[in-house]
Amino acid sequence: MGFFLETLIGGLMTGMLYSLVALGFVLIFKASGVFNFAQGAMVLFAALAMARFAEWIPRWTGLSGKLAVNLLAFLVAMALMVAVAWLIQKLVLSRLVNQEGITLLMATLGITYFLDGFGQTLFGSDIYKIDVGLPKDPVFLMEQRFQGGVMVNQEDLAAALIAAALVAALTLFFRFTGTGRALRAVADDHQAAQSIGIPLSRIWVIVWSVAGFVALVAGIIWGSKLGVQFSLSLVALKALPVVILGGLTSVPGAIIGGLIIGVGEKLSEIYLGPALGGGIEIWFAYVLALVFLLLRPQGLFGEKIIDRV
Amino acid sequence: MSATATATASAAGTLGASVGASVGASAAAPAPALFQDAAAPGATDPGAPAATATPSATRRVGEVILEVSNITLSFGGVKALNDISFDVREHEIRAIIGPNGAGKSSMLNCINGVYQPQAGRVLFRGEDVRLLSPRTRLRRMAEMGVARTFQNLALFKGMSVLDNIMSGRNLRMRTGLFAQAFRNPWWSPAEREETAHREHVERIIDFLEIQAHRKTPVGRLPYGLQKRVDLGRALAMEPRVLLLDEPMAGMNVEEKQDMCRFILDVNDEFGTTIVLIEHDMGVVMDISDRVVVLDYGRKIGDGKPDEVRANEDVIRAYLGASH
Amino acid sequence: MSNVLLNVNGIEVIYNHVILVLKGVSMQVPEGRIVALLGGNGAGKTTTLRAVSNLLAGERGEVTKGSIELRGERIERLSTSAMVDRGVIQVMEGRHCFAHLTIEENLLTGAYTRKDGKAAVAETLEKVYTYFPRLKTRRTSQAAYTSGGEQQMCAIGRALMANPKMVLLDEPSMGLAPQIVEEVFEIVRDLNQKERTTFLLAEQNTSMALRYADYGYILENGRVVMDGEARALRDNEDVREFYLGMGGTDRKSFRDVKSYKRRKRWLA
Amino acid sequence: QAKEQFIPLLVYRTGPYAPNGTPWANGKQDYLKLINARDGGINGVKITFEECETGYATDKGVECYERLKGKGASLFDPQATGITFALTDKVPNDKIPLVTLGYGLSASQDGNVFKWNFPMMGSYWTAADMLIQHLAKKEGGFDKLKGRKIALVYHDSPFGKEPIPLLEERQKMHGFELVKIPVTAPGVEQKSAWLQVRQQRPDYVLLWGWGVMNSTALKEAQATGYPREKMYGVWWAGAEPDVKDVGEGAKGYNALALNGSGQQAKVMQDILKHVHEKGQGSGPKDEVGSVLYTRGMIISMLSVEAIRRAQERFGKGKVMTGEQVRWGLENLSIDQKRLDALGLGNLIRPISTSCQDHMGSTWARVHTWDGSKWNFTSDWLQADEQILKPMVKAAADKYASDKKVTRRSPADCQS
Amino acid sequence: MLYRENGQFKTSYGADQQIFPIAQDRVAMLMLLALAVIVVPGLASEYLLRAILIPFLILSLAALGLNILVGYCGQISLGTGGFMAVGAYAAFNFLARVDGMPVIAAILLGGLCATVVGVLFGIPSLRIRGLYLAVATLAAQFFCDWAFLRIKWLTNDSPSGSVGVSGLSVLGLPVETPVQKYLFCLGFVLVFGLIAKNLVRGHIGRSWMAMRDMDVAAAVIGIRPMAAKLSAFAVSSFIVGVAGALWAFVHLGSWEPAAFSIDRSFQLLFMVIIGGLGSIAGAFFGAAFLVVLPIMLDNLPYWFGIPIDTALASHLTTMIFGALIVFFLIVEPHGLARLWQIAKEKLRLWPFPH
Ligand SMILES: Nc1ncnc2c1ncn2[C@@H]1O[C@H](COP(=O)(O)OP(=O)(O)OP(=O)(O)O)[C@@H](O)[C@H]1O
Ligand SMILES: Nc1ncnc2c1ncn2[C@@H]1O[C@H](COP(=O)(O)OP(=O)(O)OP(=O)(O)O)[C@@H](O)[C@H]1O
Ligand SMILES: [Mg+2]
Ligand SMILES: [Mg+2]
Repeated sequence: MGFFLETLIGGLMTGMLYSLVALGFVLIFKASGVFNFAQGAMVLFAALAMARFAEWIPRWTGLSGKLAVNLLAFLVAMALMVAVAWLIQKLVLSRLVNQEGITLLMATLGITYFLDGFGQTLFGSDIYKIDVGLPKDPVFLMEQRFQGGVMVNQEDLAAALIAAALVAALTLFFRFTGTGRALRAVADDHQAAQSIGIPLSRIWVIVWSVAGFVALVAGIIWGSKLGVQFSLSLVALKALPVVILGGLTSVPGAIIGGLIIGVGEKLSEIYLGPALGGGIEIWFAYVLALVFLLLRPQGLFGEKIIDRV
Repeated sequence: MSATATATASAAGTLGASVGASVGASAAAPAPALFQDAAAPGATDPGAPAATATPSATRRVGEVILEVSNITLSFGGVKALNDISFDVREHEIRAIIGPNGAGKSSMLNCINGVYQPQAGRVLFRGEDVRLLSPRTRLRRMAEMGVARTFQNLALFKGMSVLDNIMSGRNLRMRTGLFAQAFRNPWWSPAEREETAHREHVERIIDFLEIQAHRKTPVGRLPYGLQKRVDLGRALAMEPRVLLLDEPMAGMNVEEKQDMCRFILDVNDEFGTTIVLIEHDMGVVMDISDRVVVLDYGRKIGDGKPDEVRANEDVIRAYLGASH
Repeated sequence: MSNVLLNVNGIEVIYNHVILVLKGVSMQVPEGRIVALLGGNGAGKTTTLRAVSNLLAGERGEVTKGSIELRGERIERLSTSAMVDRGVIQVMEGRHCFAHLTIEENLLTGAYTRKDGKAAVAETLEKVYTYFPRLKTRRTSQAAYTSGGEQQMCAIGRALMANPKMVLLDEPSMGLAPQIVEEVFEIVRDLNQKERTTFLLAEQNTSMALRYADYGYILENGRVVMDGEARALRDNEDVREFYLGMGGTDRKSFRDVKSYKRRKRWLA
Repeated sequence: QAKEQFIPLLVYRTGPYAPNGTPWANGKQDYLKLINARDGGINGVKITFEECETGYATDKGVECYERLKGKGASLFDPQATGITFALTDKVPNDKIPLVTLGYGLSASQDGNVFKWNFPMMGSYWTAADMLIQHLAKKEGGFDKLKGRKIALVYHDSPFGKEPIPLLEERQKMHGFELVKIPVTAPGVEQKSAWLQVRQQRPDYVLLWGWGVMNSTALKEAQATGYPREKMYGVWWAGAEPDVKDVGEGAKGYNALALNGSGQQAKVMQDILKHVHEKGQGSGPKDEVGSVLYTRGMIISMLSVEAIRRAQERFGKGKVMTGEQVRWGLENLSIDQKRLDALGLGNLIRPISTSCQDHMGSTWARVHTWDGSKWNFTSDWLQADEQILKPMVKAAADKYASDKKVTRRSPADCQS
Repeated sequence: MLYRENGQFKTSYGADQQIFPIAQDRVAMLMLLALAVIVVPGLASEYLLRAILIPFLILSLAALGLNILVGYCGQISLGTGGFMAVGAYAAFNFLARVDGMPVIAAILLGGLCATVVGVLFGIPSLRIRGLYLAVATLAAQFFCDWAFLRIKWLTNDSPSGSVGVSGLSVLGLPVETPVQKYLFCLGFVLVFGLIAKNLVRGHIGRSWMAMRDMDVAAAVIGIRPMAAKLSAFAVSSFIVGVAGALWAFVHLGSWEPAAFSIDRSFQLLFMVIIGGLGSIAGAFFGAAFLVVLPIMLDNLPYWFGIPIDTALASHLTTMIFGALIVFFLIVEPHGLARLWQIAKEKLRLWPFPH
């Protein structure tokens, strides 16, 4: 029982981290109808920037306090992400207005390549460290109830809390600003949105910057867990089943989806994996998503797919 | 300008074999040979008078072919159709009119099985559409000879005009995957089948006077021509009942005249029954035999055009003062 | 003629680098007037409007020759939203409502560029609802699930929400019931007279268009083949025959035109 | 025209395995530069080389192979297990030997069947064998292993799965329990693997990882509170990039060391002097002498020695072909004296290869991370011939029958 | 004025229904064929054959298969790598377990197994659509990856999951040298290219495209969604499976599941999109772009004798590659095939601009 709880909690916390990456997908899809495969690359790019600036800033400025350095690095990295957002809008999206979803998806794959190469050219392809002081060791709870207690990883816990806060903030932002409506309009029909004067370029810079911010936070959290190096961009793959399970257009969906996938894959790996030979979590997550989709083709909270004649 | 346009234009005239013979086994509808009139060489010239002048007096209205009784359809809280009944007789042109959102398109959707009404019966040639299994319903209706056009153009955007209309023949094309895969110009049932249906389609293309656009992707055509292609695709199915959803929206008078001509010809020559939704009262009053008037889910009038035009309810709800 | 608001000067438009659609179209829209753009299918009406509102890029089209001026300012290079800022708004052909938004949300997005506060927007919303009562009853349905005509009303209403100075209306009457068509044109006249809104109107319903417009251009095959005061056009014999469906003095029955077709004079 | 011996360098400096691939590649290159700079080549034959980036991907590796083969390559180090598998079939036709130091097909030790493969100094089987021996020693004898639980946390790929047959063999002999826990490549998500470790509570964890998987495993071990002292990595999981960013968290972690490390060895000093100080170094200075760098350096050293050996037979100062280098690789005999002369001291133990044995040496040590550097914590270990030999032979025979290869005749061995 | 079709009047529908109705196209095609069959084997270097042409051919074949599904039927799939793996491992099993199994039969049977798996994973497409389906097909990818790593039986009990074949021969002729391998692949590509073209220009192809463009309308005109979608999955995965078997047998010789990883799926999707969705030629353009371009970019520094750091070169390659993808999408969102078509249209009008 104690172990089951541990698995459950582990799953929930991993799921929260997936949600964080998934959130980036959802934001951009909601606002422009673009399925942004570059989200993973953005996570890597942001994390690389953060890690390297945290390393370079003391060298350049002689600053030493960890908090100050990290804060400064964060700000510089964020500025960089805004610049990236602006460039993407300027060079790519604005030239692909009103194109089909698959073309846009493909363009984001091109961006992925570019960012991967660019990030590593700028910042190097070694392993780098992000140390924002997240605690690494586990704590044990309820030791009197269960033998050995229930282990909770502090780092994951902190990360999950940050993720939750971020998600809550973004949900509120979408719910209570007029921009939210405009964003959804853009996603529905670029041209019509243009025709009534919604400035696509501004909207896209904003949204991609916010997605860049989310990527940065995800990059810091994942980076401090995994170390910052190329593989970080692969965590985006883990977010894909989350996005479709929750629904491509739903911020809360990204959270619930993340939790379901996180818990589902951990439980399946632990309790089913050994019987099947192990390593099943990767496809199990997708099969889980698939099953949910068969029941609701638009994901749990996604907007209904409209077909009408 | 380019020379693409006319490369195949002469094809139709040179080939005369009847499609009915080669695919006759599967064709339940009237022989399509009538199209050959329309395909007479002169008709390909847009300037020349069309050679299809069958006097309308020969039209005879037959038995009830489609009967709608007590249909009720609602979406969540919205009652799109409420206890609607009417019938359609064979060979007649039946118009459905009514204000926007009255449920006209929904009515068509119920007839050919896109929507499943909550209550009532749609009897088509003795078969209750509502009782067909949802998975095969659309196919079954197509097989029984119901074809339609769509209000919001539902053409296959990535395909050429020819392919769009050819796809209307899909129902009748039988060669299997292997025959298709190994199709060749020398010996192949797939090639023969394709050619036979192509002839039929070419006649439709000539009839609708869209020869010049045969190979153009439909997405590039102006709206009005797309509507014609939509009609062409439906005609290719050799339907017994043709459901037309605002076929003349977005056309000017001249084009409406053309469209009327097509509809009347089809109706005259194949005896195809036509159910027509249209907002242009001129058209409706001129060409339809009987008119149903819907108003927000209710039926408020049914009868000959003149009767409907005189109906107080209809004037208030739909026509307005000036008509 | 009063002062020219919009001046289109011999523009040529090419789609996809190869398809030449407009072959030197020129026209003027005077401030505060209603100008109708008539012509058959594929004549290039929509293309002309797109060129003005700069919506061509999304269709992979571009203006390759000529110029377009709004109050003397060259506007070919402006973005669509800049045009909206200048008060020019287009109602796109084929509705283009935001499918997932409700009718009311659709209308409210129309007011995105408004800076004059919530109250003023609410007021315009009420105005649109009085113009189109049907929209009010369907305000909470998702646009995709409303009928064709309702969507058309929604598209028009959405443009009106921006309080435009000039409206490019592309086939407003399409798919609307006769009563509503009349109402739409009444609205046009209303706005034109009360708020001095200028209209450029691409329309197939020629009789309606010429009844309400001050001036008309007839486009065929990417060229302006005729223009003139609405009244003069209405009396032109060819226009009467091909655009108004009149044989002699009466309207011809659609049943009778069936077997008879004549060449247009200007194509000869 | 000057004589030049071309050595192709398949490397990966990008992608998920770049942090580990880069020092390795630098070591390979620096040694070649050293030979040119210090000795003027091999008996006067200058070495030229060209890198080709594989990104650890098999198809890119194959393309690189084809490309560099055309430039006169006479031996290849694919630097990846997958690429080795793909090339193993190709090299007999092209007559180019493959040097797979410490990786590749375990069975390819049998030079009778694998004429062109040289898994020098060790394979995954020898590694697994040594680790079990070491654990037995810690426990105080093989009999103490009985009833113990050993978990293998492995990279879910041929690389990670190679040791399983040997471990199963040992399991049968000693009666310990073997728990296999796969980690999906590249290994960024290991939470459930380590939850399983926590559930099973094994006495030891063998870590068969590569690249990012290693550091992630260590972090997860820390996060689940598994003692790092009880973790033993293969020699591909025991270098600086694996522990560097874990820092203190990896303290106590052990791994096999195929080779020594550090900048003290004379050869490293030479590299610093003749290569780095002239600004020719391939990577940063402080990387010289790190674990993977040294391993790369050794691969180049063995290649050079094989060419040197081949020249002894086929003509000094000549450029050697692939076949000739193959002979050189097969007839290496590097004793301690030679090692000292080469400046390697006790970075490795002597190697001597033969027609039957393409491995040449099966020695390794265990080293332990103290939070800032690796320290040796065992004596030299040697894989147990008794166990290995029959397994290698059986596997080679199966390969031979699958591929319809016949064992080499004694006469062929002489050539 | 050379590229014109005026004067070429068709007197039968058969003539108009040819694959290349325009005479100049036919001639060009024949020349291309002659080049591929006669000139290339004679002149191409081993490197060109082994490292570029053979992968190009095989990947074109796979892209062709995928294009049927994505380009013609509109079902985006990211499971291609998995289906290739099924083809490869199934063919391997047939070859290894059945004595005297001819190589071609094994490859085709491999394709057949891929068909079965493809149809199985295609079933959700009846309900799930668009991007949701795209992501969901990753299940196929990861499941296949996993199965071939984990289920020993599938890899003929090879402990590592890595298997190989050698000594291929067809009807007594060896397929060993690069030229033989090239011709072997070319044969497959030509046959399947023809089959694919035949399918897409017939009623089956039209039913796929109809599903893609407007599925409700397709159903209304009597196309059965299930038959259309599943047949697209079947044909597509058959071809993809055959390509997988070729990739394994001919190009790699021995392989592990990683040879068919998710990267392969993405690569193939790139090919069909960059090449042109819904175009047979597009598959070839796309494959050429994705096979040749990275290699060229890789080699550029050497050709120009610029000593450049391997890592930097590789990063630059990725960057340029990414930028080029975006660039081509901006120039022509419908892919290289469309670009080619526009070029032809311009040529047709030449010397007049329009
Ligand atoms: N995106 C496009 N790509 C290529 N050609 C186009 C495109 N849009 C329009 N065209 C072509 O341009 C011509 C003019 O089209 P346009 O839509 O401007 O006509 P229209 O006068 O508005 O016609 P309608 O009354 O049918 O709406 C047509 O022949 C059409 O085929
Ligand atoms: N799938 C659906 N879901 C929800 N509501 C629907 C759906 N289809 C139709 N409706 C509603 O049903 C009512 C009738 O719609 P319908 O499309 O039949 O109108 P119509 O008579 O065709 O109008 P128009 O002349 O404007 O096309 C409308 O109010 C519409 O919003
Ligand atoms: Mg309707
Ligand atoms: Mg138009």
